[in-house]
Amino acid sequence: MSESVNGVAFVILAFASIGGAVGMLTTRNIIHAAFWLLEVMVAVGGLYLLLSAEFLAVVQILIYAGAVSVLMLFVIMLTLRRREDSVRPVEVSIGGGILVAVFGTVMYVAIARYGDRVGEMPIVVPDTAALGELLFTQWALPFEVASLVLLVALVGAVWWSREGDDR
Amino acid sequence: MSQVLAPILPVLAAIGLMLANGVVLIYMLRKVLGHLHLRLGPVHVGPKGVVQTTADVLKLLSKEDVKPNGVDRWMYVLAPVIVFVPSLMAYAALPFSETLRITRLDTGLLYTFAVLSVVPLGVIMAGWSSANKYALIGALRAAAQQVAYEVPLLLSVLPVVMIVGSMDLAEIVAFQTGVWLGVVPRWFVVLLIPSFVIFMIAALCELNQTPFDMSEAESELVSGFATEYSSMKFGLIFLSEFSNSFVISALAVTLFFGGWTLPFVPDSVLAPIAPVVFVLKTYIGIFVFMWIRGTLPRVRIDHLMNLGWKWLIPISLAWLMLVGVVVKLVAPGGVA
Amino acid sequence: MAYVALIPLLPALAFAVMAPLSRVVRNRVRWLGVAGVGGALLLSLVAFASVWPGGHEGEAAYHASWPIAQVGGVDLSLGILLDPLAAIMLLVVTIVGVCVQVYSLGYMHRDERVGWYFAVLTLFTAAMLALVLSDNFLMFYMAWEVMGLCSYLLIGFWHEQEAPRKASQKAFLTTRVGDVGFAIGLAIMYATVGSFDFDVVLGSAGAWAPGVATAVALLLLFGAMGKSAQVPLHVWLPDAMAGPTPASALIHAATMVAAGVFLVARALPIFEASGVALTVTMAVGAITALLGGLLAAVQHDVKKVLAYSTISQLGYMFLAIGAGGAIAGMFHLVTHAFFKSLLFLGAGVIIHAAHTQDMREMGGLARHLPVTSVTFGIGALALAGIFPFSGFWSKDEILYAVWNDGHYVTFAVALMAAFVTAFYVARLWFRVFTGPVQTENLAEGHTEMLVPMGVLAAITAVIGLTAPRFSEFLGHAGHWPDPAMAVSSSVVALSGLALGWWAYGRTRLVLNTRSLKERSGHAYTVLTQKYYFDVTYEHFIIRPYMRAAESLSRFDGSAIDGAVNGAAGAWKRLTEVAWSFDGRVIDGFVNGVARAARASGGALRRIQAGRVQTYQRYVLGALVLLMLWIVVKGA
Amino acid sequence: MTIGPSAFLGLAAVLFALGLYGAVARRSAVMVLMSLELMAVAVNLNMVALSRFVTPTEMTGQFFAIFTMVVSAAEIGLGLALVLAIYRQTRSIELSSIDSLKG
Repeated sequence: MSESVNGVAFVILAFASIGGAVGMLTTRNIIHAAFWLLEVMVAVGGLYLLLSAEFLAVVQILIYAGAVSVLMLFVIMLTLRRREDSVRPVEVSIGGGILVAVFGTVMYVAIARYGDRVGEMPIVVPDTAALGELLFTQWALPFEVASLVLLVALVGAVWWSREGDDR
Repeated sequence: MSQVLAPILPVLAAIGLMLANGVVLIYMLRKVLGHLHLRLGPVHVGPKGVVQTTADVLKLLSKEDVKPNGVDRWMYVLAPVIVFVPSLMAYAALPFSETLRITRLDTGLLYTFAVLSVVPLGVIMAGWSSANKYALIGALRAAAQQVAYEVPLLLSVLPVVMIVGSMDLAEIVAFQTGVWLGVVPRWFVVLLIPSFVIFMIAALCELNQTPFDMSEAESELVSGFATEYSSMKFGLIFLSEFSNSFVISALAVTLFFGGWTLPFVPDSVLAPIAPVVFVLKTYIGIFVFMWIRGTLPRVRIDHLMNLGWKWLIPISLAWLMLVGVVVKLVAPGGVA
Repeated sequence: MAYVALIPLLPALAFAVMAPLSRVVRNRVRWLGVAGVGGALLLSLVAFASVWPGGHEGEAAYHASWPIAQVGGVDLSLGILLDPLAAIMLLVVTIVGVCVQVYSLGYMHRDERVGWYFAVLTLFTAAMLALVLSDNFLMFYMAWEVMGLCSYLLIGFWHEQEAPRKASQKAFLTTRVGDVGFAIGLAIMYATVGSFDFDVVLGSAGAWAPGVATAVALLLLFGAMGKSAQVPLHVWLPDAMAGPTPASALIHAATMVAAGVFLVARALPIFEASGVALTVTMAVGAITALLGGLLAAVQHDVKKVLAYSTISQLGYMFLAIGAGGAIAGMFHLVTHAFFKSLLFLGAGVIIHAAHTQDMREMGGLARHLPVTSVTFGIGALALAGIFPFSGFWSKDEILYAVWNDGHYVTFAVALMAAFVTAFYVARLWFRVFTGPVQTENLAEGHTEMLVPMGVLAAITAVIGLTAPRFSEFLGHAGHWPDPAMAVSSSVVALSGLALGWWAYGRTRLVLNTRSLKERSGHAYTVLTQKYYFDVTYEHFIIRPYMRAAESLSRFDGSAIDGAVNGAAGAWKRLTEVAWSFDGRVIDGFVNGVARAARASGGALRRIQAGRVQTYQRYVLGALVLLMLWIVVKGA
Repeated sequence: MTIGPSAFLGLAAVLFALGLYGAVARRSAVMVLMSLELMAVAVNLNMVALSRFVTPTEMTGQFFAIFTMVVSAAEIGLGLALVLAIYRQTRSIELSSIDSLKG
């Protein structure tokens, strides 16, 4: 016996995320792009829920929606001299487009070939408590390293973003 | 039919609760603040001005929906929704009683905070799209302080999670049933007073409530990020603010005041009235917020930031470590 | 007895401290020189006392040596040999040295480089003491050369003027001629004996082949003649009077010039082994004694009178040693050191007082310089050989030794020299101290100047009485002068003084130089031309040398330079060929590599556009290729 | 409708490709950072999905996703700080204005 993902929900979320990504890339307004990205993040959080990764879904919202997006909006607004600066022409990169198209094609081939080797979704559902348990036992060292990375990044970010006189 | 309704009903219930809550809170705010300020508040519409809220709602609904020139149209329309939806979603994990709640989540506490953390985005959206300097400044202030105080807010609840060993709000409440020494309720407010204090300060800030209401300081920024909003859009923003008050207060009750439980009251008596107890406790919390709001003056934005980053976060970190050590010493295998 | 080594080391240390200081500081600490030499004097007294009761024949009272280096198979060492001879010399050097240093404090105190003067004077003293104490010829030679250096420095002390400059060069080069002989002699000596040690060399001297002994002795004598200003190498000493007068007193009267005599006395066994060398020594001494004395009689410059007198007296010493009277010669060296330095110091006071060195511009100084006139008079009488002053005793012993050895011709010459000496002494004294006063502002010297003069005068007055003890101390039978000899020499000396008085002392019958010149005719011209030595040197040595040098220079320029330039030109051609090879082939290769690198760099440079996204595209392209490869390979 | 891993992988691939295009094509530094985030999210989606299908109990993919989030959070913090610093320097956040290290 196997579980299955709610197909309707998946389709909705998939379209939401792809739509968000496309919107982000096609909008001329950088502020709008940030909100499109927010949509992608929330949609992917929903996908995590579909995959029973509850903790990750919540963290996804908390980090990307709550923190990263706000941070990005701040930086965008700090680096705009006029409101009109947020609107810029959409740059089209043909070379990049071709490369990405090739990439996508190759990916498609690869997924088509190998993707369904694992067909069924196991009935075993990931458990948040087990996640925490493993995180602090088996994954304790990477966890500590990750926290160190965050600390360093925090210090570095503070250092870089200070006004020139203080440095 | 019931399959379709099953997920929708709770949402509808939540919306209903939210609306009712908004109506009640508008009146309550006016009366409480009025009495705190040694005035009466609304008295003319209905007995003791009870119908004042209805009048206000009617007024909001009947007003023209003004959309100023130069606004970023889509965002201007979307912003109230983005502010409103998270506060609506925040009800999902609140345990009104042992059985009465929209959904049970392993990560309920985290979920609530995660949802609330989206609110600043809506605020920024509103401020930016309004094409108004007051609105933008207010929005950025609001976002900055909410982001800043999310950290101590989360840190302040971690001791609770550490002791209970779960982020499920219901389990947290269940942990607090009973009494110590026959008289003291097993509420975390007794055990973790520093956490509670930090939580309250951070919560006030999260709610943009006085003394931390720089984002819509009337004398400076007119009405903050909501300046350009009118009619029902303004209503939505206001509604979500009251809703947020409710959610935060409910969280405080859940985390520190035993949720729907009452000490000395047997389960058989408590079971039917549990939601009422929970809501009453929540309203007491809201009253405390209003009390503070009516009492304290507004602080300055840099003082606010200093308080958050240089006092609350280090203190809560230190407290967290202390609690961790104590928990490890008292109950090496976990409390639960 | 190791403290003996300190005797030269103390002044050397003083010099080492003073030399690196700045001029001003060095001027302040000039007393260091006095202290160094004074310490040496005290130690010398101790050393002398330790040797005194000895009287053992030729045996060193103290002998120590320290090896310093081994060059080839040669062991070089520094050694201390304290024997009675050295002890006496130590005393002479340090006493005169201290007197001169103290005197210099007064004499030189206004000179702006007085510190350097004292430093060099101290270094000189150290070198002289080291020479006296050395136990081998090599160390002797080293000290000898250091003294030559100090002499050069002090003669040219006022190098701002031309005369001292030239005089210092002349002194250095002339003594260098003698030093070359000395060095060759040392080489032969070493080739013969294989050692420089006095013990070894002198002990074996009697066994040398006569020719070798003669050669070594004559070469050593040649060196001594240069240092001691013997004819024909005497020309530098009168010119050396351009230096500071106290320095002249120490170096060019008392000590350094006596080093030649000391050398001959030290190396006496070699001379005795030769026999011929002794005769030559005597002849040189006799000639120098007479010719120097005659020259002194015609000089007008006070210091030059004394300089020629010194030459003459040194000749006396050589004469004595050559005639077998080594003890007498050494005793004369000692007495001469005291009275001649006394005379020089007096001359210094006179020159200071009269502001001139020319006797013709002086006169009647006795009334104004009482102390100086008395002390100078004592020195003059000693020089003239008048009883009971020291010169009488030493001169008497020399005459006695010469007569006893049967050198009657030499004896006659020595008597003549004694007569001449008395004559110029009288001339000097009477011209300076009697007659009309010709200069104003006459003032006696400072106390620092007068005290040393008094000390030296006292020594001069009494030291002659030690003559018998001196001989005994050096291991010979002492005796008092033979009465007949004493009377005859005194008569000669007194007659010389009388002639001098007759010629210059009678104020009413002053013979001016002109009349003397007229009376003596050619002889006077010869004397004023200093026997044409300088002219001869100029004609036969310096000018031919310069011509030879010029022709050599031309040869050098045409032939040798031509050869060198030709070689250089050929080399240049070769290098040009190599250069063109280098430029075309090697540089071509290197430049080709560089151009290739540059071209490829320029091409690759376009890749590094500084655009992050360009880089991203490269990465992306590579990633796509990688994935393609994986997919295709997996297929 | 059966939703297999291919669906998630395909969706992730599309998101990744879109992010890639944005990273390559957009000139605004902030836009590029946002595109990078999009790519990181796509990768995370891949890992969470594979974790669900392959290692539901070990949750290896979820842990990788967590660490990816950490890294991308650090990256976005530093990146935005850099953008601010560069903006102060050049008054621009165009990537084309940050080319002083070109060869």
